[in-house]
Amino acid sequence: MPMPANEPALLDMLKEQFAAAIQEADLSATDPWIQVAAEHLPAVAAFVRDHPQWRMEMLNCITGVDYWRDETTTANVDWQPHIELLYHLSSLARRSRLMLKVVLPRWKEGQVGQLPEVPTVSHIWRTAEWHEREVFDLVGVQFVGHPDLRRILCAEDWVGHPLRKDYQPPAEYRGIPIA
Amino acid sequence: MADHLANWFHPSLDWLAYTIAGAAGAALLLVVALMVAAVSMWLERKISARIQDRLGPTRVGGRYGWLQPLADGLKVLGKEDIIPAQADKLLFRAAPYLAYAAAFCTYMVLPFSGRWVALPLDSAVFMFLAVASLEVPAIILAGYASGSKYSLFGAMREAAQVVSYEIPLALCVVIPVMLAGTLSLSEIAEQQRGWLTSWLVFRNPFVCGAFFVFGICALAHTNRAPFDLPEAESELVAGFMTEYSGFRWVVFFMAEYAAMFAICGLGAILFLGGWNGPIPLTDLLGLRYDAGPLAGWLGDALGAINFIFKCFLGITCMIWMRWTLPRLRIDQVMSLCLKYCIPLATLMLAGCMLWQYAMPGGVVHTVGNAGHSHSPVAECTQHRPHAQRRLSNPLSGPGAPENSSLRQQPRLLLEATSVLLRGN
Amino acid sequence: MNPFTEPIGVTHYLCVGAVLMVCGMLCMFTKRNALGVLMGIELVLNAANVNLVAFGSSWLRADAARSIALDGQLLAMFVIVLAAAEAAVALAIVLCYYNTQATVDVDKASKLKG
Amino acid sequence: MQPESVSATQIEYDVQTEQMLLSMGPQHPSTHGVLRLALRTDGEVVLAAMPHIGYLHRCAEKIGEKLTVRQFVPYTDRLDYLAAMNMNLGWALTVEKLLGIEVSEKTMHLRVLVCELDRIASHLVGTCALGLDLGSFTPFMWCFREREKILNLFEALCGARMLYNYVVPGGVMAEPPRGWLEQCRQFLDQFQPVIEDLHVVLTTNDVFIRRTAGIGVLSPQTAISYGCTGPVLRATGVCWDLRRHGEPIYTRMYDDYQFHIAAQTDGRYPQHGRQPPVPGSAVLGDSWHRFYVRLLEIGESAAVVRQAIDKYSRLKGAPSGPIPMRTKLPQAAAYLETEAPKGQLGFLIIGDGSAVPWRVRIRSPSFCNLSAVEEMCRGCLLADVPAIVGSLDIVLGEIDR
Amino acid sequence: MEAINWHSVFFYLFAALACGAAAAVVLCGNIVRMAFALVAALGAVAGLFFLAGADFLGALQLLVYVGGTMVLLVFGVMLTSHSPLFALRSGAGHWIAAVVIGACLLTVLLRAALAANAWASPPPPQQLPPRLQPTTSQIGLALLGVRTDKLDRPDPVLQKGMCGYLLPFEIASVHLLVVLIGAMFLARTKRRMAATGSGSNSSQSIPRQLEIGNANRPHDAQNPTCTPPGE
Repeated sequence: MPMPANEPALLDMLKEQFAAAIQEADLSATDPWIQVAAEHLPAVAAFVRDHPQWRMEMLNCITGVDYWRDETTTANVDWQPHIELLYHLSSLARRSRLMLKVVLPRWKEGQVGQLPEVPTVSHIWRTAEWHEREVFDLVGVQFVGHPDLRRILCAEDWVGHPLRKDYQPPAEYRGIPIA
Repeated sequence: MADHLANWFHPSLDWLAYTIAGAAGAALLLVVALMVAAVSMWLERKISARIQDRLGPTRVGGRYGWLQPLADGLKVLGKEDIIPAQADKLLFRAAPYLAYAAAFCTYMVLPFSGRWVALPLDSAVFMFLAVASLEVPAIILAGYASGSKYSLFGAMREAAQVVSYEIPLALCVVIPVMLAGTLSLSEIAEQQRGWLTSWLVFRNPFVCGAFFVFGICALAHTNRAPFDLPEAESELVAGFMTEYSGFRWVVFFMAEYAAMFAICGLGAILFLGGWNGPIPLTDLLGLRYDAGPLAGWLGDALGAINFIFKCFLGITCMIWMRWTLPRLRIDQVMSLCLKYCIPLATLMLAGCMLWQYAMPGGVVHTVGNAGHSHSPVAECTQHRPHAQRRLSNPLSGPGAPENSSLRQQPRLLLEATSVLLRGN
Repeated sequence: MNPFTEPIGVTHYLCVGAVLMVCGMLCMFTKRNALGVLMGIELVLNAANVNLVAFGSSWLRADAARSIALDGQLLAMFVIVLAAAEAAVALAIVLCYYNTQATVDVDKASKLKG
Repeated sequence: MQPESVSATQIEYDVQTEQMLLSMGPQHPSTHGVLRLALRTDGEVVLAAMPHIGYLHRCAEKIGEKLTVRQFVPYTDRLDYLAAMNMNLGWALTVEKLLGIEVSEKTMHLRVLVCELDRIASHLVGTCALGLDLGSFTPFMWCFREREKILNLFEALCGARMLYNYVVPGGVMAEPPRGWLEQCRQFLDQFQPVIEDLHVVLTTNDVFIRRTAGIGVLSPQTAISYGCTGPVLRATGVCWDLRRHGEPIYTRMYDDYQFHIAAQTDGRYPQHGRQPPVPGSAVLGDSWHRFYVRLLEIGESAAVVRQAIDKYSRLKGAPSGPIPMRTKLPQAAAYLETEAPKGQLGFLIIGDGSAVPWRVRIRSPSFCNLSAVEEMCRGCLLADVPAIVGSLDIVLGEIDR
Repeated sequence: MEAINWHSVFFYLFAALACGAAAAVVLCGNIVRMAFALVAALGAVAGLFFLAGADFLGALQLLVYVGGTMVLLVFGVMLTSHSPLFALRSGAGHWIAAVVIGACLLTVLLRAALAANAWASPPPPQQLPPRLQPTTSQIGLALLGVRTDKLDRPDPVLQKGMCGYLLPFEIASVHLLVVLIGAMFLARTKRRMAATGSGSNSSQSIPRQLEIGNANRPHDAQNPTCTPPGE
């Protein structure tokens, strides 16, 4: 049976180690999560990977979510526009799961077109290399320190980041009309 | 044939008669080669289908799809003939024909039966190997001229493969040649006349082992699985054939089957008695030329059927292997050929020599006459009339002195060796 | 005189040999690629072989008994075998040279030490 | 550059040649679809292999933001189209986790039945494709013959042979037709000898062993770091299978079932003695082990299917049906991973209160497995590249999404 | 109409092929084309050998030269050429000097070839044997130390050398062994030195030893340590 890492002591230890970095946390949820400040992400990630009471050896997935809202939005949502990065981790040794959450602005310093930045974790989990490329490609997040940050699914010269909610597909790509 | 034909023509047109005879012979051989390719293709499709629980061709040409190769050929002829822009056009065009010519020219020295041989060459075995090796430059040429990296890889693999398998192949061929004492394919086959036991493969266990190694090298020679690296489709798309299409592709394809038949024919002659069946039917029925031309012709026909059957048996084994085994890697091919086949073939050669020295007349004879044999060399000449005949052959012409130095050959050899030793 | 009806003599072979020889020499002179030079050498050796075989052949001269007979073929045989050996060594040298100098240009091979 | 452990084959190559850039794919017989591998080679030696993906990108995640969770089920079919049932299941379970639905026991058994049959079909393709990549065509035909029988069963079940749209949030689309379970049983009865045949022509075939043993070795640490899961991870000796180690909503489906996880622990496989032995040249985590694990899983899945048939037929009533088409999703997120044939398939659904998800995320197992190819191919021979890529058993539909 | 002498026709065919291909070797700039022109030239020379009655030698030429040496050469070309269409050109001065020397040499050689009357007097076709006379056994025996073709020589000078070629044969075999080892030793460069000269390729830092299929390297020692979870 898998068990969430819901011991309060674990969280306290983490908070002690990275006081400012841990913004919010809920380890008793079905999917336990910790919200980490972007600049402290690699340190926290390395800690939860290596600490014997966490041992999150595997990074399952990195997801970028664009929480977007403007006047035309019909959805009944109350969030402020931002981008969330979700790092789903799991520990094979302890059979537990954890989600690291990083909240970013939609654009760096509010300037449209400037991708928000977050330090890479590709040196902590190798799989992050491709996942970060994918998030960069589709959601538009700059991973600082990534060894080879290129588009992975879209064509190299594609314009825009399709999984942004305000993304408008181009009318054509290299003369090929896009319906 | 040419002489018969010449009799019908005016003497001044002798050259025409010979030309027609030569052209007819070549055409006949070409037809044989094409038929062989067609039948092999059909066999390949049917056998692979059986192995894979399928039916294979069933439509074209009746229930068994006899005409499928023809239909395939026609289809391929209708394909667009593409020459890549990067290709070296002249060499690209020339390569398939060179490959086919190399495969086909081996038929020239291949005796189908006692008198059914296009060129009864004295050094037929050697000639066979020499001509067969010409297919390699053709493949390299194709690989280079295509202007494709995959083709180039195929060519380099072919070159690497050929240097590995040619040596053990030649060593294996030397063993029957040594036993028969001649390089003539007809002569080697003739010596195996008689019952099954007179086939060279049953002569002694070392020949049997050599036949096994020969089989491996023959597979490598024809680029058949598990040695089909130059055209390995899973990594090189189609290797040296990647850029070929249409007729030129067919020519390569036919060259492969022609080479398969030829190398199986070589194996059949060297090891499996050539056109001699397991039962000496032609002898028992008296179908020899001394009983009249028709009887001789019938005997030859019977022999040819026998020979072709053996060849197709070999081809069937090759097909069977292909649809059973995965492909080897290039370093594994090279280590197999260089590290295992060459020592094995050398061992067989040495073993054969010793065996022949100890029991020159074969096991039965030697054991039966254990008390009588004094000198192995003497027995060698005594009980192997063929060998004796071969040795004396150069002197059998007119003007040769009766008491030739050839009789003293062993002594001469000894003297020469001692001279060498003393000289040092 | 129709050349196709006349028999062939030693002279014919010698002429072919001369042409091959000169081509080989030219090849050796003009090629800067070490492998090209090697090919020129092969041509020259073959020219010699053609002559040797021609001198030894009993079919090419009326006084066949005065030909050098099998000696010609045997000499040619040794030439072929040794040429193969020479090619192998030369190729090894070229490869070695290429591995150290990254070129096969013979004009650049001015040092004895790699 | 000290290797952690010395592998079986070492090549010392002395004659160095020009480096060549060889583009393997996207149209290539052995890249299993439209994968492109840019290989930097020195002769036959591959110095670097760089995968290029995205040729089959169909914006599945973006489409998920436009459709209701019921409408999205056919799109999951198109992810791993060789194991569409398992794709359906992953999605259905994630939706059920988000909505807090529990399906009936009978439905669970039916889901196990079809998913394990589907696992057999997927592994049949995975194993025989490796044989094909190594030039052995015959087992390919044998496996496809068996897969065809499974597809026939699925066709009788849901009318589709490849893209089933069968396991849906809330339950399944239809009850099995009469006599279908008996057909399943018949299939399993005649299927056992085929596995033996595969062992003869591939597993214990000396040429096959030479081509795969010690090739593309992945250590457990590297595999985990690359996020490799499924048979690729288990072949490294890590005993990890979400059917046993996953979240309760998934593992409770399998609680009643007896099966072994095909992973070598303590030096032997749990199936040791009943299956051909591991050859001496095989290194844990190499292509041979990946192949072998898949074959073992076929056997285990067949056993599970037998149990599922029994359990399902013992229960009364009908399996539950799908949820309504426009079910509203809560303003919450649910992430669930299931054990698909290729590895751990994860779906993330973020609801915004409407019937259409705000965000759909697909964690594709082949995507992570493929990312390790760069590491595995470094320094191998050109002919080993198909042996490595083939043993990963990737499906580009799932990688490119 | 006079009978066509096929022997002559084929001689001219092969001679033209040999000379043409040899000229192509000289004139081709592309090294691979040169190699294949050389194959054609050597193949044609093999044909000339057959026409001179040397069947064994012809086969040997095909086997050793066309099948063996050429594969070696082409292999060398492929290993060393930067691109398949690689050419190194010589200057015009080289060419002029070479052509002048070559022309002089050709003149001398042709004059020599045409000098002797005995060489220019072929036997009439009737004297030729109708079939190829085998030379294989004779060559084989000669290599073993017995000359069977000299027994009926009228000229005592030509009768010499009855011992055949046993010694050269042995020397050649030892020579081949030495060459085999030598070539192997030469081609085995232990390490690659820094490239000098033009056209050096940029990548020099390739490890001499590569482990096949071993991807077991730790990633910068930053891998998570993981013990496999138990059942």
